[in-house]
Parts: sequence; structure tokens; C-alpha cells
Amino acid sequence: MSETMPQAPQKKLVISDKVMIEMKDVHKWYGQFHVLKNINLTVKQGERIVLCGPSGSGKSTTIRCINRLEEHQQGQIIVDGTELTSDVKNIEMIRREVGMVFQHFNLFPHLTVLENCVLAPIWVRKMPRKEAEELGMHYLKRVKIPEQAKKYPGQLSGGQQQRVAIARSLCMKPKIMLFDEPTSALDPEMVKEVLDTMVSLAEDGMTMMCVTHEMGFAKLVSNRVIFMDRGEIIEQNNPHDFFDHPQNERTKLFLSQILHH
Amino acid sequence: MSETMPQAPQKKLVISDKVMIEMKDVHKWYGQFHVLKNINLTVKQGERIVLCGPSGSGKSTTIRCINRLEEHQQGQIIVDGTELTSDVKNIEMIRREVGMVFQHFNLFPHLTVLENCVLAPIWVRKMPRKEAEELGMHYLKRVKIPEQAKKYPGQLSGGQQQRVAIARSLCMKPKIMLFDEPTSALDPEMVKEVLDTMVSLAEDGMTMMCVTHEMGFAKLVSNRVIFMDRGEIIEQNNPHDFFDHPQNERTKLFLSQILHH
Amino acid sequence: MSTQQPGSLPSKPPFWNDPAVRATVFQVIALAAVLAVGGYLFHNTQVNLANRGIASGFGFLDQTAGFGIVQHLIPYTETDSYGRVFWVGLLNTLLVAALGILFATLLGFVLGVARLSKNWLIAKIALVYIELFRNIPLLLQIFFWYFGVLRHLPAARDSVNVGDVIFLNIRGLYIPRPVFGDAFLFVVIAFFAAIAGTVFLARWAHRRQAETGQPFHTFWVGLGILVGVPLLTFFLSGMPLSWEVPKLTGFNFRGGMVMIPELASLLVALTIYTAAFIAEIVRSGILAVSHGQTEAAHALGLQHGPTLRLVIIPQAMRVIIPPLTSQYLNVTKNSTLAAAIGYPDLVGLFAGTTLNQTGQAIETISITMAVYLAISLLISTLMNWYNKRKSLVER
Amino acid sequence: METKTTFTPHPELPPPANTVGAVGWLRANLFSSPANSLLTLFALYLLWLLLPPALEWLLFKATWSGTTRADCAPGGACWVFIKMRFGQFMYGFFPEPERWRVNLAWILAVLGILPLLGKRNPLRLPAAVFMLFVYPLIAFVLFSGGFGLAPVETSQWGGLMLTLVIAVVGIAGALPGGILLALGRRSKMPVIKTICVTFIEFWRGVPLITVLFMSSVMLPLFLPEGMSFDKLLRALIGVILFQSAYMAEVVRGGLQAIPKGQYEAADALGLSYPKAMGLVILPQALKLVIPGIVNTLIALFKDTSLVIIIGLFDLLNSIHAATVDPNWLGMSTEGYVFAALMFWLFCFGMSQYSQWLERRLHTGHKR
Amino acid sequence: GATLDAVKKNGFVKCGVSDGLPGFSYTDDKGNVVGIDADFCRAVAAAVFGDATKVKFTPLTAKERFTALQSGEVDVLSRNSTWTSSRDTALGLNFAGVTYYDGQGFLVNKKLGVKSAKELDGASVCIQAGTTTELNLADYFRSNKMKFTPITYDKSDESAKALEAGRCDFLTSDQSQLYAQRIKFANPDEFVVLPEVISKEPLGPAVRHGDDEWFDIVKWTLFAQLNAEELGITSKNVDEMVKSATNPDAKRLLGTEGERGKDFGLANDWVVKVVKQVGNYGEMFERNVGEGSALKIKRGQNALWNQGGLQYAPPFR
Ligand SMILES: Nc1ncnc2c1ncn2[C@@H]1O[C@H](COP(=O)(O)OP(=O)(O)OP(=O)(O)O)[C@@H](O)[C@H]1O
Ligand SMILES: Nc1ncnc2c1ncn2[C@@H]1O[C@H](COP(=O)(O)OP(=O)(O)OP(=O)(O)O)[C@@H](O)[C@H]1O
Ligand SMILES: [Mg+2]
Ligand SMILES: [Mg+2]
Repeated sequence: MSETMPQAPQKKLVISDKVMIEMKDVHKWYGQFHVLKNINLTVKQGERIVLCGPSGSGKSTTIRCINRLEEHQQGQIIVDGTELTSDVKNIEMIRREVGMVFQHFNLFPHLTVLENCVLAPIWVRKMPRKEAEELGMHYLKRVKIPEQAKKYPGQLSGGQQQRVAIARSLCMKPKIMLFDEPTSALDPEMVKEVLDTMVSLAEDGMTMMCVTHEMGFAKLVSNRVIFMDRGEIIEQNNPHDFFDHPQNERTKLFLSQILHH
Repeated sequence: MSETMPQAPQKKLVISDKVMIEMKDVHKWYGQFHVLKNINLTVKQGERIVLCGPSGSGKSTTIRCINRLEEHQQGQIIVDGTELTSDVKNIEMIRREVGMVFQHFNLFPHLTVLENCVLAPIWVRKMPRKEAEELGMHYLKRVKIPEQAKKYPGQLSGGQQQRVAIARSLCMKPKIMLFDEPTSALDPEMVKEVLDTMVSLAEDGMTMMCVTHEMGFAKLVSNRVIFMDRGEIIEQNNPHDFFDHPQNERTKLFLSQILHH
Repeated sequence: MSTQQPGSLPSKPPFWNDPAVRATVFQVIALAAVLAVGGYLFHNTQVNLANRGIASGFGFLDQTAGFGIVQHLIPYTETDSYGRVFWVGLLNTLLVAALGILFATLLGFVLGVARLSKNWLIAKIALVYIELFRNIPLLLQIFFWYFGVLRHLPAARDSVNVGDVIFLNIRGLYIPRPVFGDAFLFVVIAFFAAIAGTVFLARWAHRRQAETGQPFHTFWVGLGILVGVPLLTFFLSGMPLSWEVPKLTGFNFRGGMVMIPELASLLVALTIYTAAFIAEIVRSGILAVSHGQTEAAHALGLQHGPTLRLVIIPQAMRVIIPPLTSQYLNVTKNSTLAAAIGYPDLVGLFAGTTLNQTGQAIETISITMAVYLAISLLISTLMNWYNKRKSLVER
Repeated sequence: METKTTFTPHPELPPPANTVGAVGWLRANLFSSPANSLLTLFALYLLWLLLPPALEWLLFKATWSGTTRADCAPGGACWVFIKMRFGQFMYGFFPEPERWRVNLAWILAVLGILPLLGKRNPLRLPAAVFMLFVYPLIAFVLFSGGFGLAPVETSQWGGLMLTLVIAVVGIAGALPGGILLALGRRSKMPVIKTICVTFIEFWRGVPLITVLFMSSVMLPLFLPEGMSFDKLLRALIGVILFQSAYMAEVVRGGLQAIPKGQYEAADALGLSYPKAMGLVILPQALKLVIPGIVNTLIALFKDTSLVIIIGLFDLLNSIHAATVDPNWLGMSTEGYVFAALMFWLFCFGMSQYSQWLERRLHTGHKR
Repeated sequence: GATLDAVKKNGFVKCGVSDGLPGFSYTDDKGNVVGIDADFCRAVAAAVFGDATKVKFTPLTAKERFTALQSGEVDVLSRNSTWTSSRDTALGLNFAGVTYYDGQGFLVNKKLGVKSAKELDGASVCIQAGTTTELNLADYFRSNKMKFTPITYDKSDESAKALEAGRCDFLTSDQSQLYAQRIKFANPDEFVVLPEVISKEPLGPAVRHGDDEWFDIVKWTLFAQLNAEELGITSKNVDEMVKSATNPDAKRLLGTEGERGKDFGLANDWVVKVVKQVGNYGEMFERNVGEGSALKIKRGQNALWNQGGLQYAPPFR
């Protein structure tokens, strides 16, 4: 199953100058709790960013802000040229462009795998069912589980479920994919098949932002690693320099914990 | 937290000649199922016995018979000189002398940690509350969680809960302690803190019978390991010989599985 | 917050796309719709009342009712007002609800425990009882007891006679009524003194146990005080109590106290029906406490009684109390079925007879509904408060 | 020196005779302690007191054949009464030659529901569409006439048929209302939430009788002059308003059981609120609460008997009315026993079904 | 007026009747509503539509009856209701006449040995809730300084059954009802109606305020039936009378002379239809409650004025 897993990094990065995500001075509070502090971040088309940092540092919150699952209270977030405001039209537009994969898959258990995939194309993109199903099968093949199309999520293993979740997002043909710890709820054996899928996505030039602690993955596919702590971006760098020459004390501490683990 | 964990076995065993537990030709059935077959066992004061064996071999049943949580149908069980019959007075007397710690702690969730500890002293030993609370605090200190006394069990971690359970049993000043897989429901980090507590108990000369698969613990503190299978005692020996020179084929097979694991 | 100097705020969307604006508009529309419907109904009602020349208002409450009521807990005669009728009805409702709750709880707990009994026969009988009675409409059960059973009691002259003091016939169950002499006041005082004494004793016993660990048989001694002291006073003050024994004079038994068959059948049916539900609640409450709790308590040497009292029941009660309360509410609401057999409860007297005599449909029905609503809200408020208090303890 | 022994398990011995078999069972279940033995004897005595006379009256001494009261033997039940009045108990005053229409409607209902019970049955979807959209029209026409069928007034409906109509229409009407109310109650908009909570708490706080009174006595006063509904329709409106409040609480339970991730995933896919609810959340939530809905249906089925208060002739009222027939005096016990049996069969059947469903959902629904 | 328009639009008369009182309105086991109250509604239908079957009956309990009329659920309430001032005013009703002159009486078990109502002190009484009966009874006992225990039921059937079972000592109601209930007993002969009549109970149909035309039609339907009896016109001879009547009163009544029907907005021969299909008052009485029926009530006060009774209709002219 892992023929696609490149043994050595093949970073055929084609990063264009087009800015896909821009966060300017973003602040967010949960009640009194200041969870994101002055986040500034620019993601260009074709970039693959890995976000890491200790638990509770605001990684999930950051990427959830990008497709407005959370609201920010200050600053600007501009996705594909559109500013995220509370404008429902904008939100809808941006969510079409941004796919998201969750830690716990969040597949719809009452629908088959294929139905999960075609739901949004049909109801959001108003695609004819036939066409949507073809598209769905295409992406299920892409994640290597076309044979599971008629099953229900409950009948699949965790790794398969996560790949369905990825296919479901891809069916909306998003320009950006967000991943929130996509492998942390999986048994070790299944982690690899999901990572393989993500690697192959990356090779196709998808813009990606991924919260993960899989350092192997970070080294292999990302072109930038961002380290967050206590709601701030402490350090960002290319993976090589990030892992080998961390600049900040906290980063060093964090890496020492992670890598020895 | 682990200062008390001795790095090398310090078996200051003081085994007196007094027989604390004696099982003679004990048989027990669950319906048609012959679960204990002809169990013969003598435990002297100060002994620490480890019971091991494959799942379903009757270890739990054996120790539950000793404080009459289960009834045996044939043979005699004599605890501290009193034979266990269906006489409620005898049962009550024996249960006061025998403490038991369960796999799932079984703390009383509606009572605070301290209340859990003082319940039995007050209602069974008729101790004044003041005195019982002092005793409770004493044993909570003994298991190193006096600061949690006012909390409810639901607010503690698994390891802390199990230590409360031990303290609760100790408050009845039992002459014998029974443990039924006290660490198997715990996360790995917490196992150690509970084992530490048990080791320190052993050092104080408590008579103990413990069902466990923690071979480290068996080697460290027990003076006898009993191996059971299919309701029978197959082999018993001191830990050194037991682990290094098992006599029985069955034991070897079992040990090979356990130790490679 | 520290001096984080704010960057710019996120831009404001055009107002028609602003969810906040949309929500406000939506809510205003919803509110307007509700008000419009309400206003429309109100307007229609006004018009209808005016057109049909129906008087409205609550003036009728002061008018003379003019009809008799078979059972009244407060003095009532035909010349009293409709307002008084309301109170008579309310008290009758509360009486049947309170007694129903009491008996259903007792029977329900017994059945719930029986359902879990190790005795196969007892458990099965309880099961059959529960499945039988909770699947038959309450009204049918009331009819059954009233028309099917109590109708077959003997006539007044052929009453079942227990020692010439208690009589049972189709008109009801007649028992002697205590008549208190003046000196009975002393007995009452002695009784309250005994209560105070028992409370004091309980406190003392508690303290003593806390100090010395010696338990004290508070229950028996307390009972002794509670019974003994008033009894002693009673004899010392020359037994200032006599009984008014019911006697058959003319058509009916006179004197004594009577439980009319309407009340009896309502009560029996309510008790039997509700007990089936309470039994299930009790059962699931007890089952919700894991077996490990019992084992742990036993392993500590606690005996059966203290285990139940100190470990099982406190935990089971938390599971039991919320659904139990809603059963209590149901008893109160179900007591309105009294109207079907002529027991003079609030609905029968007020939303029934009074409505009919005065024609004030809107007023009487609104008042009646408001009363039940108030009872419900009161109980559920208490319940929420209780739950909050209990769940604090949880975590 | 190493001696190797192989393990040969002891043979399984049979347990002591007095702990197994009939004797063991008796000892364990009936006579495990002196107190238990006493209880057993007491229970046996009770049964002995109750059962033989009851059976004698119900079966052995009962009269089954005949046409009049005179045919009935004393000392036993007179089932002739039920036999002679059976048509009325089932159909009320529905004209006799038209009764096939009622039967047909029920047969269609059963045929329509059967495919819905199986799991993943290819007929499920068409059956559901039929039951939801086509069947109500057919049933309405069959019951009330039109399209060449003789019209039958609702005042002629009665008996079990009316009971079922009220229960089924009541639950079918309450479900959409309950869903809306439940969604409203979970809304973040304070006004909507307040309206829904007030509505729900109001209807849950008042007894059904007063609701029926209101719909029969007050509703006409609320409507503009000249507009008036059929008595049955008014009762149905009352029942639906009342039940939708209870249904709302059932549905709310289902909504709360759906994990937050499902809402988020739907949002992230760009589904709007109505689509997310309709396509993702409600299908799951409703499936979870089917047992709750069945339980509401049971409660409603029992409560239909209250329409006696406003003079509709449901099953219970038909029987109650028949017991005052001068030709059949003294048959009230038979009548009530029969009514009890009918109600019990329906309610017990439904409750067993809902328990079965609950068990199935518990095991079959992995999350 | 609005009611008449609505009736015409519906194509039938909505008539509120009792939920079970033999002789007055009673659903027989075939589901037909029979009785004098029901027949009166048929007469109204015959008057309006020329077809006595164009009527829809709604059985009403005592509690429901007035609101049903007020709310328009029924167009005419013909349900043994007593005509009182408060009902005419505060309840917003108009009584259209008296179909039956009644008075409240007592029914007791012979075994009690009671000969007069004055002997009933301390007795318990079964009574229908929310009726004038209930109030009259209280007044009567109070003025005679007697006590009683009331057991009230919603339905007259239930109070009668309660008396039969012995739940109470006597039953009080309008005498007509006492007779009607008695025939439903297993042993009617065990019960007697006491001689006292303690109230005036003029029973009649009522309509609601606000439509005088409709009121007129209902009122005059009854008067027409009374006049027909007075003039000797019956359902059997009405066709002949149309052809051969010479009496000017009869001719006016039957519409062969003058245009009296127009005044009501009805067909000119409306009375013919009424009498033909339902009969005159006397026929209606005999058929449902009179000697020819199971109730066997004598005409008594309900005889025509010229035969010693109280039934008196204004002239038709
Ligand atoms: N809905 C919420 N309300 C209040 N606080 C929240 C909420 N969601 C998250 N938080 C808090 O915000 C902080 C950041 O949360 P976030 O989930 O972004 O962290 P994270 O970096 O993704 O951590 P993890 O690795 O544990 O997922 C945490 O302290 C968390 O407790
Ligand atoms: N209450 C019971 N009724 C019937 N059989 C039982 C009961 N309790 C235990 N058993 C059976 O008795 C056998 C021995 O059980 P026991 O719990 O003593 O095993 P164990 O050695 O403690 O196993 P484990 O390591 O899994 O705890 C098992 O086969 C078990 O299935
Ligand atoms: Mg996170
Ligand atoms: Mg075990």
C-alpha cells in the first residue's frame, strides 16, 4: 500500500507568488482568555505549512479561524483575496475553497462513503448527482479506497475513515486544505496510510496547512514549519533549519521533548 | 515521587509461623462450570504472595473467596483462625481483618476522599469521627495524597484513585490485604505510583496476596509466586526459581508469553 | 488584558449579509408573528364576546355559587361564592395528588425493589404488575375501579361493619372522627416538645458518636419519646379525646369521617398506575449503581443495611429523583381525570360546574390552566435547584 | 536438577447436586434464605387467592356464545356482550356497508410500515415516501368519503378506529412541530429560544384535559366569527399542540447526542444551516430518538381515552357508553376488561418494539 | 343575517343535541339520532331547505352546550335546555320558544318508603353537574331547611346509573328526564317519581344573539308546528289540506294564500314541508315522548292552550 511513499524527499515545490492566506495582527479571545495573540502569517499558493507547538498553544484555533469555524475578534484574515468577516456570503465562498480534515474524521455515519463525498458537491456546488458521483469515485480512487464506496463509515478502520474524510474534502475541489492533527486519533499502523495520502496530495501542489506532531512528515513535505506557544508564533523556518538549528529557547525545549519521545 | 521505590530488592521478610489463610481442598462452581478445583494454600503472617496465570484461570475467584465475596461449595477456608461459613458473624469478622483493593478502585463517588476512608472505621469499627479522620489522614499521607482529602474521587487521576482505595482499606487496619489486578486499569504513567505504594506496604510487613501481571513487582516484593490455570494451582515457588526455572510446561509457556510481551 | 494595542478590527460586512443583523431581523419577525397571532386571537375573542353579548371579567368570582359540593376540606355551603368553590376544588385536587404521590411512592419503591429481588417468583410478579398496569390507560383504570368494582359494594343499610365503628358501603368508607377536648392542647404541646426533644437527642447522639464512636439507637429511643410523652400527657390530662362514631341515621351515615368512593377509586387507580412507573425508575436507579460499589462496601466489612443506607441509596437517589419528580407532576396532572367520575376536583368544580353555571369559559379555563402551570413550574424550579446542588458534588 | 512436568488439567467435576438442576434452581431462586422462603410462600398464597377465581371468571365459567344477555350464565364473564357490540367498538357508528374502507386503510398502513421495519431494505425509500405523502390522502378519502365513496361524517367515526386516528394523526402532526421547537430551543437567538421554551413549558405544564377543554370550548371563541372546525379536528389540534411540546423534548435529546464534530464538519463543507440540519444532523438525531418517539406514541395512545371528556366516542367511550345500554346492564366489568386488553395489546406491543429498537441501536450504532 | 347565510352556504343545519336522553335526543344503536329535540332540528331543516335530512347533529354534554352555540359550532341548540333570564342575557342566547314545559322532580327507590320530597332531609342526591337543576335543588332544600349531599356527574346517564346502584338516595332532574332515565333501568318499577315539582323548566331551542332572521325562522318553525296542530293539519293530511283547506288561517299557514314565506326569506310552502316531513307538534310529541313512546308521558301541560295546556302559538298572519 505504500509504493507512493517516497523514500527520500522529492520536494517539487511550485510556489507561486499568489497569496492564498493572509493573517494580519489577528487576535482572538475565548471569553477572558486571550488565545491568539497578534498572529501574522502569509501562505502562498503551493506552500505546505506545518504548525506545531505544545498542547493548548492555539494551533487548532488558528486553522479553525481560517475557515471561520471560530471567529476572530481583531485583525484581518484574507483567504484567496476575500476577507473573512461575519458576512455570510463571504464565509460560504471561503468554505468552498478551503477543505478541512479533523482529528476525529467527523464522517457522517448515516451516509455511505460515497454519499459522504457527494453531499457537498450536490448541495453546495449544485452539481448533478451523476457527475458528483463520478467525482467522488475519482477521489476515492485517489485515496485508494474505491472499493469501500458503498460501505458505511462505521464499517471502516480509522485510517480508511480518515482517507474518506480527505476525499470528501477534495470533492469540493478546494484550493487550500487544512489538517488538524489528522493522524493523532489513529492506531500506529494506520498513521502511515494517511500520511502517504497527504504526501501524494502535496506532490500535486495542493496548498496545505497541517497541525501535526509527525516530524517525519514535516521534514518530508513541508516547506515551512511554524512553532506556536501560548497563542503566539514563536518561530518559523524551513524544516531543515527548524529542526537542526532552532533559534528560540522554547522551540529547543519543545523539540527535545518531541524528538526524544 | 518515587524516592521510596527501592532500586534493589530489600526483602526484609519477617514471616512468622502464624497461619493467616488456609484453603483446604476448596472447590467452587459457577452453575455447571467448575471454576476452582481442589485449591490448597497456606499463607503465613508476613508473606506476600503473587498470583498469576492466564485470564479466566480463577485467580480473582480465589482471592474473592477469601473475603467471601464469592461462596465456595466444598472444602474449608480458614482466615486468621476463623472458618468461613455462611455465618454472617464470621463473615463480618473476617471482612474486618481483610482489606481488598479492586481493579476498578470502586471508590464511593458521592463521598470525598476522606469520607471514603472514614466510612468503615466509623460504621464498622465504631470509631469516633475525629479519631477516624486522623487515621484517614494518616493513611492518605502514607499513600502520599493528603492534599486531595477534600476532593471527590471523580476529580482524581486513576493512580490517585487507586491509592485512595488502598488507604481506604488500610484504615480498617487489616491483617491481610488482597489486591485484584490493582494496576491493570491504569495508564502506564500511573502504574508506578501505585506499585510504589504497594512496595512500601510490603516493607512494613503486611501480609499480602496480589493478583498481578507486573513481573517486576513480583520479583521485587513477593516471597512466593503461585501460578494458576483452569482453576488449579499448577506451580508455586519463590520468585527467583519461578521465573528462572519454571517446572511445568504450562508455566513456561505462560512466562514466555508474558516476558516477551 | 495587557496593553496589546489593537490592530484594526475585522471589516464590517454589508448589513444585509451581517448575521447579527439577520438574526435581529429574524427575531423581530418571529416576535411580530407571535404577537400578531396572539393579537389576532385576542381581537377575535373580543369581537366574539361582544357580538354574543357574553359578559367577561372576574366579577363572577364573588357571585353566589348556589350548588352543593360533596367533599370540601374547608367549610362550604351553597351560599358561598365561586371564589370559594375555586379553593375547595384546589384543595381537593391537592389532597388527591398528595395522597396519590405518597401511596404511589411507597408502592413503587416496594415494587422496584421486588423487581430486583433474588426471589424469582417475587421478581416475576413485580414484572407482570408493571407491564400490566403501565400499559392500560389511567382513565380506564379509574372507570374499572369506580364502575366495575366499587359499584358492587353493599347499600348503606347492608354496610360491611367492623366493630360498629367502621362501615364500608357504596357511599364510602366511614371511620370515627376524633373529637378533641380542650385539654388536648396539652397533648399537642407535649407532642411538639417531644419532637424538639427527639431532634435534640439526635444531635446529641450524633455528637456522641463523632466523639466516642458509640452509636446510639436514636431511632428507637426517639420513637419512644415521640409516642410516649404525648401518650403520658394524654392520660395525665384525663384523656381529652373522644370519638365521633358514624351512625346510620335516616338515609346516610352521620358523623365520623368518610372517604367517598370517587376519591377512593381515583386514589387507587392513580396509585396503581403511577407505582408501575415509579418501580421502573427505582429499578433503573438501583441498577445504575455498579455492583462494584456493593462489593467494595462489603469488602470493607459494612453489612447489608449500612451498605444500602450509606453507599447504594445516596447514589441511586440522584438517578431516581429527577424522573421521580416528573412522575409527581404527572400525578398532579392526572388527578384531573377526577372529572370523569365526579370527584369534585379543581377541573370538575371550576372548569366544569362553575364554567357551566356562569358561562365564563375563558376566565375559568385560564385560571385552571394557570394553577397547573404554576404547580409545574414551581416543582421544576425546585428540581433544577436540587440538580444543580447535587451535580456540584459530582465534580 | 530440572524436572519437567507437563500440565494435565483436573477433570471437570459436576457441582454438588443441591446447587444445580431443579433443586439448585429452587434453592437459589425461591428458598435461598428463611426470609426468602417466607416471601415465596406468601407470593404463592397471593397467587392462589387471585388466579383461580380470576381465571374461572374470565375463562372457565364464561359464556362465549349466544346473542342476548339472557344467554349468559352467572358466575362468569359474559363475552357475548363484546361479541354483539364488537362492530361498534371497532368502528363506532361508521355505516356498516362502508366498514371495509376502514379495514382497507389499516391493511394499507400495515403493508406500508412493514418494509420500514427491516434494515436496509430496497423498498424502504418508496415505502417511506408512500407512508408520508400518499397514504394520508388515501386514508383521508377512505375514512371521510369523496371520489365516489359515500361521505361519512367524523361524528360517525368511533371505537378503535377513532383511537388510532387520533394517535396516529397526533404523532404525525406533533413530529414536525416538535422538530421545529427543538431546533428553536437550541437556537442561539434569545427571542426564538424564549418563544420556544415558553411554548414547550406551557404545554408540558398543563394537563391534557384542560387542553381538550380549551380546544373544545375556547378555540371557537378565538376564531373569527363563522369559522368553525369539526369537533374531531379541534381535538386533534389540541392533541398536536400538546404532544409537539413533549416531542420537542424527545428530539432535543437526539440533537444533544450528536457530537459537535458533525456540526463542524457540515459547516466546513460549506453547508448552510438548513442543509446541515436537514442532511446531516436531523437524520442522525431522529434515528436515535425513534424509541423516544414510540414511547410518546404509547403515551398518546393511552391519552386518547381522554377524549371521552369532550364527548368523542373512542374505544373506551364506545365501551363505556355500551355498558349503560339497558339491554346489557351489569356488563361494565366485561367491557372494561375488553378495553384493557385492547389497549394493553397495542401499548405492550409498541413498548416491546421500542425496547428492541433501543437494544439494536445500542449495539448497532458505533461511534 | 350571518347565521342564516352560513346555514344556507353549508347546505345543512348544525344542530346541538343531548349526548343521550331517550325521547329527547338519543343515538340509537344504528347511529340515528332520535327524539323530540332532534325532530325539532329536522323541522328547522325542512323549513330552510325543504328537506328534513339536511341537518347535522352534534351531541353535546351539558358543559359544552352553550359555548358550542356561542362559538358557532352549532346553529341551533335543541338540547332540553331551560330558558332562564341569565342565559338569555349574559350567555348571549335567544330562546326561541318552549318545546316542552317541564318541572324539576325527584326519582327515588320505592324501598326507601319516601312519599314526599319533604322527607328527603339528609339524603344524598345524584345530579348532573352544571345544570339549573343543581341550583334549584339547593334552593329548595335550603328553603325547607333540609340538608343534602350532592353527587354530581357530567352525564345524566351516569347519575341515573348511580341512583340505580345505590350511590345516592334520589335523583333529581326535569321530570321528563326522570321518566326517560327510568325506562333504562333494569327494574323500572322499583323507582317512583315523587309528586313535588319544585321548579318551572321551560325547555326549548336556543340560538345565539346577532341574527334576528335566523331567530325568527327557528321561533316560527315551532309556532308553525303548534298552529298546524291547532288547525288539525298533520303529516298525513297535509297534502290534502293544501288542496282543499278553506280555513283562511290554514291557507295562510300552508302558503296557499298570501306570501308569508317571503317574510322569512323561505319558500312559500315551507310549513307544508315541515309538517309533511316532521309532523305537527302533537305528532312530534306523541312519537317521541307521548303515550305511544316508551316514555309514556301524558300531554299534561304540554297540551294546546285550548285543551287545558300551556302550548300557545301566536297567530300566523
Ligand atoms: N471553545 C473554547 N472555549 C474556551 N477555551 C477554549 C475553547 N477551545 C479551546 N480553548 C482553549 O484555547 C486554548 C488553545 O486551544 P487549541 O485547541 O487551539 O490548542 P492546540 O494548540 O490545538 O492544542 P492541542 O494540541 O491540545 O489540540 C486551550 O487552552 C484551550 O483550552
Ligand atoms: N459470576 C460468574 N458466573 C459465571 N462464571 C463466572 C463468574 N465470574 C467468573 N466466572 C468465570 O470463572 C472463570 C474464572 O474467573 P476469574 O475472574 O476468577 O478469572 P481470572 O483468573 O481472574 O481472570 P482475569 O485475569 O481475566 O481476571 C472465568 O472463566 C469466568 O468466565
Ligand atoms: Mg488542537
Ligand atoms: Mg480477574
